Amino acid sequence: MSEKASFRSNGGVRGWYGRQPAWVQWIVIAIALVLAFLLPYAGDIPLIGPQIVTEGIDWPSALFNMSYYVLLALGLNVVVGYAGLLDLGYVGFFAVGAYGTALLTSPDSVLYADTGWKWLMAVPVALALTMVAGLILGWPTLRLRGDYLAIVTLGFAEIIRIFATSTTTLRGDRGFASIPHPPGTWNGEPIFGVTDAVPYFWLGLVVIILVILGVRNLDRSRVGRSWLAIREDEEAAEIMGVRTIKYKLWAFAIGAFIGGLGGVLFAGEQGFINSQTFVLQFSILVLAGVVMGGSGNMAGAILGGALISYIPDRLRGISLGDTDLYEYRFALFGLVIIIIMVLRPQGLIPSRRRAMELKDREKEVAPQ
Amino acid sequence: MDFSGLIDNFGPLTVTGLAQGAIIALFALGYTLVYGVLRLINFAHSEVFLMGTYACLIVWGFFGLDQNSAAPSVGGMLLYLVIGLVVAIIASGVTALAVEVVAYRPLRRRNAPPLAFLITAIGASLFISELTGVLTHRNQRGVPPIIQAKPLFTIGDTTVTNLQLLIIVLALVMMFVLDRFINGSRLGRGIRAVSQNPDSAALMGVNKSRVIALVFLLGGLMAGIAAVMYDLKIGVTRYDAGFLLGIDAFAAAVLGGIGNLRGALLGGLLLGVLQNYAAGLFGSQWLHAASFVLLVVILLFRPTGLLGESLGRARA
Amino acid sequence: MLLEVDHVTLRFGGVVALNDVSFSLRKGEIFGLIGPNGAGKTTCFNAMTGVYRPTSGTIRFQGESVVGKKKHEITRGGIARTFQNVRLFPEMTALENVMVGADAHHKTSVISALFRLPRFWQEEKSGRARSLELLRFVGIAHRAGDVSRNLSYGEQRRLEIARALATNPTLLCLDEPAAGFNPAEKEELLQLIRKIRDTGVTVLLIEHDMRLVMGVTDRIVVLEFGKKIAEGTPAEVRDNPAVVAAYLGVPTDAA
Amino acid sequence: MLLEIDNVTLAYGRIQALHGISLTVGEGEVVALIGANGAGKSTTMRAISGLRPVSQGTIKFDGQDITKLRADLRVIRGVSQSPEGRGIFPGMTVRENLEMGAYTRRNRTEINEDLQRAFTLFPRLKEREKQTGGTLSGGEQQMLAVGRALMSRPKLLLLDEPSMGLAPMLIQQIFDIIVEINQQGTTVLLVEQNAQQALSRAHRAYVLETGRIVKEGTGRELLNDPAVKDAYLGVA
Amino acid sequence: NSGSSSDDTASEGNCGYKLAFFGALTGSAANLGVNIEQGFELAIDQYNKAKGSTCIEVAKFDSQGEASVAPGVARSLVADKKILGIVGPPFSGESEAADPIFESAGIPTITPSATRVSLASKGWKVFHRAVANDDAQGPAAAAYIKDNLKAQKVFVADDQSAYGAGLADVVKSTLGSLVVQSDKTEGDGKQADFSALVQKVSSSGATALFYGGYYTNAGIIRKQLTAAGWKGTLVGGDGMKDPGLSKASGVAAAVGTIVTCPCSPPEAAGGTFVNDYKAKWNQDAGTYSDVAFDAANIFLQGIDAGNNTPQKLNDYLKTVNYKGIANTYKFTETGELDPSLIKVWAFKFDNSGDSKADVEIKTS
Ligand SMILES: Nc1ncnc2c1ncn2[C@@H]1O[C@H](COP(=O)(O)OP(=O)(O)OP(=O)(O)O)[C@@H](O)[C@H]1O
Ligand SMILES: Nc1ncnc2c1ncn2[C@@H]1O[C@H](COP(=O)(O)OP(=O)(O)OP(=O)(O)O)[C@@H](O)[C@H]1O
Ligand SMILES: CC(C)C[C@H](N)C(=O)O
Ligand SMILES: [Mg+2]
Ligand SMILES: [Mg+2]
Repeated sequence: MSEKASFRSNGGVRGWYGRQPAWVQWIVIAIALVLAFLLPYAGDIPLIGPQIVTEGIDWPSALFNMSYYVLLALGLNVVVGYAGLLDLGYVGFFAVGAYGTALLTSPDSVLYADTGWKWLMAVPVALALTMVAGLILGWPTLRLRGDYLAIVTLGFAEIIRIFATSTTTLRGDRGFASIPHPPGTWNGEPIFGVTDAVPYFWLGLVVIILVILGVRNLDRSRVGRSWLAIREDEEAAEIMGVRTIKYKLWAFAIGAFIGGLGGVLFAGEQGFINSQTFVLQFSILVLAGVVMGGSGNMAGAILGGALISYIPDRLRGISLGDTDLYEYRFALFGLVIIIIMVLRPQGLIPSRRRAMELKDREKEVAPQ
Repeated sequence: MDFSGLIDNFGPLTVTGLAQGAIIALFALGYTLVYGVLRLINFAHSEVFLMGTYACLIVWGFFGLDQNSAAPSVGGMLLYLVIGLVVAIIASGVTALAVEVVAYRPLRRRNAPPLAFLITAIGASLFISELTGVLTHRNQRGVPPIIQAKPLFTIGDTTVTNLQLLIIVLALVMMFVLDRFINGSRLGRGIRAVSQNPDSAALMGVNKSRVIALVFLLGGLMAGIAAVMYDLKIGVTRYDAGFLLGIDAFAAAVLGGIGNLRGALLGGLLLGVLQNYAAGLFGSQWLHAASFVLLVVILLFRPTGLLGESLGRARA
Repeated sequence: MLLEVDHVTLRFGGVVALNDVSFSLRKGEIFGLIGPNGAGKTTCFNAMTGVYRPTSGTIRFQGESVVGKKKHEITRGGIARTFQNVRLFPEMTALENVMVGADAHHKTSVISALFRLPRFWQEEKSGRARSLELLRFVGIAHRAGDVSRNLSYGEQRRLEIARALATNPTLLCLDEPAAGFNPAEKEELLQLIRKIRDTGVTVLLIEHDMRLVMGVTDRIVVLEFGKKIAEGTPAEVRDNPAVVAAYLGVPTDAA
Repeated sequence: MLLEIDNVTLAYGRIQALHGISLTVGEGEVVALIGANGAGKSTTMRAISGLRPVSQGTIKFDGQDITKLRADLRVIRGVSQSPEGRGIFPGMTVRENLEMGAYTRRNRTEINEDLQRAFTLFPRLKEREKQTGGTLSGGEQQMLAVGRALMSRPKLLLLDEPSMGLAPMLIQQIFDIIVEINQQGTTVLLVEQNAQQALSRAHRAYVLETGRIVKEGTGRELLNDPAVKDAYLGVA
Repeated sequence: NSGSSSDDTASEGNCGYKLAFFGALTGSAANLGVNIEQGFELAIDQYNKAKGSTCIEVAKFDSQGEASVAPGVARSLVADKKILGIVGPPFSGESEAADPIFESAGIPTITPSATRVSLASKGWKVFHRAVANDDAQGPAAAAYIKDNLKAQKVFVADDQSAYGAGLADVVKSTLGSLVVQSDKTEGDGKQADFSALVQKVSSSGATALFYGGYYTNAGIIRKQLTAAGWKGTLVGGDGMKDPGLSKASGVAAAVGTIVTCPCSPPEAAGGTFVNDYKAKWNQDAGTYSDVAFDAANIFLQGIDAGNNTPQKLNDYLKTVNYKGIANTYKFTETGELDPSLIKVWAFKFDNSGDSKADVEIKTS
């Protein structure tokens, strides 16, 4: 009958959660958060712990990797999932964030003499830079639809990578070393050192939580509605008074901002970046993560982002007979993607809207 | 900038660019065909091509040919060329159909949203190329000298080799044949109908599944030819060869107007030539950057590519 | 004059869809735009709402030219429309569809949405209330929570009207709203259009159903082959021999 | 009976559109299907042409069960539909659209004859022969859709609101055309909001309400049925 | 288990530790990494055989040769407290990312191949390089071009990798006016059609092309050059010293290609290394296999001498003067190989499809 009734009459965990009173929901969220922060110690859980943690790669580092992948997935979800703008070059923003930080803080940078900043000081500037990059990409591509947009965004990321590789200022493969870590000390020791990745993961987690809150607020507002309308029928949206240009640009800028956050964190943790990291495959992987998780739904994007980082990392050190599965990780990963998508075309955790849509559509398949 | 680098080599750069562009164009046809009908980028098309590059090498291997062999006689050359083409076409065609059956058909059965198709295609692409990578230890594989490049004729200071001519002519001929088929034949009309309105096409008696399979197959055939030409021109293949050239081909398809066959040809040739000019002018490291800059600039002025979409719908 | 169409010509290559057409609308009236198929009626709507740009001539709304304005500007300026081929946002619920229209006059910015500033709460609440009311107004409140794709054709048409009304238009343009309605439903629609007019909205109506057009409009313009061939009250137009020859034909049961 | 529908149910996702309807169309008949918005008329048509799968029940055509048959194969057996929303091919010219209607046929001369017939029926289409379908006006598209459906020389022609969007003069004409086609031997199942016209031309008719058939009878009977008059014919 | 050491108990007590290899085992750069790892593992194998027990364990860490992957892997390495020393990382890029972690954990590293000059100037106490850096290799390659090839016109190109570009820059500045033209290509796996470069090389009249980059690109370039009829000599650095080059280009095209390397010919390696390697791995020792073998032995010798903590082992490296199969090793304050020990050799591809020692290049 009412909007709520038909949207919430869902079974499963989500249905259960939706039916709980607010205080129960809050408790569930709080527990989930605490558990997330305790993830670095997952290995200590008897029996299942060792199954979860990665072997060939330090578990907290793997968690940190997951955290920036999740950030990227959240950002790309805004662009692709909400606004329906197919972006195949999302890594470009990640690169801009990382390079922005490096240029301002690394001793290798031409700007070092003038700035030589600490990580924290560089963050706002680097993020502003990525938002500008988002607008620069957004502006000329506004008129493009669907797959035309896809190739232009892909090209944009490639241009960034080629520039990073081929211009002396951006140092190419030589890269920027000695990028400072985030600030803070604890018992006289720096919190963000080189050997322990746990603090980085926690930092990533905090950023993720803030991003989730922000994106959720946008989604459940006029902004989110406008994005959705643009995705469904751009011309009709405009005729209904939606300022499509503005909202598309916002989608790009917000997506870029979140991607930039990922880049900033990445640079701060690694201390070294070069042009090798920002390859196209990276963008494509993140996109796969978003869609696999459930495009248009944050929980889905988070799960998808985490999985694309976790699956390959977890495959390290597992061997089948004599062959190390790690070598096959991307091949296996490709299989996993196909299987997941065929079994759940709407993604692992789709938005209610998409879930319904697919359910309906499935029943409508004509005889073949 | 190195103007002399461009001007001194203008003729030769144009010719090799056209040859490279012809390969890209043949490759791009697969994107355009599938896009025309299903409205989605077949990300796995790069691996359809990849399988072609390996298939002909393997069959040549059966004849004892490898990168170290001596060049065959003219008769042998023709024989090997035809065999290579046939095998590559079969391999690419089969791969294309396999991708359709494994990655697309189950989703179509469930009426899945378009992005889902894109992602399974990415999965299939990853699977095939990575598996190839693991099996070949990510090593390159050299191509036997089936066709020894020999200058055929010279215009000004530009020599055109037999190989270059073969590639360009073959691409033009295939384009022409395909164009006639799509625009002139009954099946071709079926393809266009499905691309514009699948439901109505069914109401006209068009077998959608067959059309879709056909389109994948046609794309595969073209990719197979492109693959053999690539092998002969580049001289080496590797597990990531498809991905690398795939980006160019995808760009070419879009440049010409994705869904438009002639657009793919135009886009491919343009891209091939432009990349070489850019390499001459700015240095080889800028070759891909230049093609993307061109792409962005052209799409700014023509948001649906140079020739627009013709298989596709004109107005929503 | 609320809307003035002034010597508008619009060509598509060789096809002249509108040929030097002029007419104007008064505030508060229900105005009919009729004519044979392909006469240029929809094209006229498209020119008014910024979808097409006239080859020559101008269109003024409340004294200001709309030619060259962006589509969303025109909508905010007070012209709303429905489409001949229904164009809803298929995966959004009926209520959300209407809220998109209501958002046209909202001022919530990205910042106020992000930080949930008071304006956000206030507009969200009033927008929702108004949208629900509009759904009730067009008679499909019971489907508020269904995605619009699942509505029947007739319901979709009503939803389009509600969405257009949500933008608070001064002028509402309806492109064949009765297509696919049976006579009883057409009767309801007729009442609805009157009700809309009574709220102070001027209505421009394209319709082939003569009973509806004659029953509800105050004045009518007739187009044929892109040219205006008649203008006047329903009675005048009905008896105009040119109109009868070109459009109405031998009066049948319906007319 | 050319067409026999037995107890068919059909759902769109969670929405049950048809609740077990049964109807028949005899060879050579014109049968009308009327009902309010959302009653399930178009859904019935889609079920017959195979665009949507039915959840239960059977559809028999020409004595054979076609319930699970693909849409394109039904066309070959002689079912042709002019769909709701017209479904023309926007990127093809008017002529190509019409030719698509004859996709399953091979005889060029016959096809050309029929093409000429379509142009005679709708001279407007002849004028627009080389224009792409997507740029036609609404009414022109409607003519094209009907014209195209005729091009397959069907045994059973399904027309979903063929008069929708047509100017009054043409409405008259389209019903004349329907009768004419029928007299030439084509069986017609007609969905119409213009119940007056439809019922007066149809041999038999069914009234559909929320996915159920609530009445059937000859066209005359229903025309004079007070309930039908009240609900679908409007107060004249 | 007689042991050669006079101090049996000490060496018994020095068992149960691990030495680690850190570098690319998978990924597109795996070839070079695997060569190194196999040399490393062979040394430990032989050591354990001699001991008659698995005294020192091999630990392998796959960085994929990627700077973005390296830190996480490095952290998991330093978490293993049994590891006393590391052979690697092979590449300069990953070294930048991973070495700070090794530094902070205090685990000594010996890289057999990361040749970027700046690595030694970061103040890392655990950093040791068992080969000459690019500053030594570049001038040697230039000298070879000038003195041995006697080329009058040289074309210089590189793949923009830190390694390749660095090398090409040194070659360019050393050759000066002999360089007629230069170009840059995209890196490994990013470009396959080199026709523009080939055209420029052909039309420049150069008789030698120096390419700073890896064998994968070089093989294609060599093949396309030959197909275009260019008859000059391709010269490159250690990154091109791999039989993969001729596998791509075809042996005939590759013949005559010169690669320099700050290493001595493995076949000249003393003792039975060449045969042992072949016996164990069923393939020929590759580039830097021998250096890695030596590096591992340096550690093993140190452990034998009772240095059973990373700290002690690192201190030990300061004093080491080890004569291995490929070279004699002594490290400077910054961890560089003692300048007096630097060797650069030129190798030439021949009909076998692999490169054979040509001459030792003497600069200055
Ligand atoms: N983009 C276009 N290109 C070419 N011709 C066009 C285009 N758009 C419309 N037309 C032509 O302009 C004429 C007017 O079309 P329009 O849609 O305005 O008619 P209409 O009066 O709304 O008719 P209907 O009552 O059938 O909807 C038609 O003949 C149509 O074919
Ligand atoms: N594509 C669809 N997806 C989901 N539900 C649909 C779809 N099409 C129709 N319906 C639903 O099915 C029911 C029957 O619709 P149908 O279109 O058959 O009605 P109709 O009798 O043709 O009405 P109209 O006169 O408005 O065309 C309606 O409740 C409608 O909401
Ligand atoms: C293995 C070598 C070719 C590595 C190269 N010398 C580098 O520093 O990266
Ligand atoms: Mg119209
Ligand atoms: Mg209907």
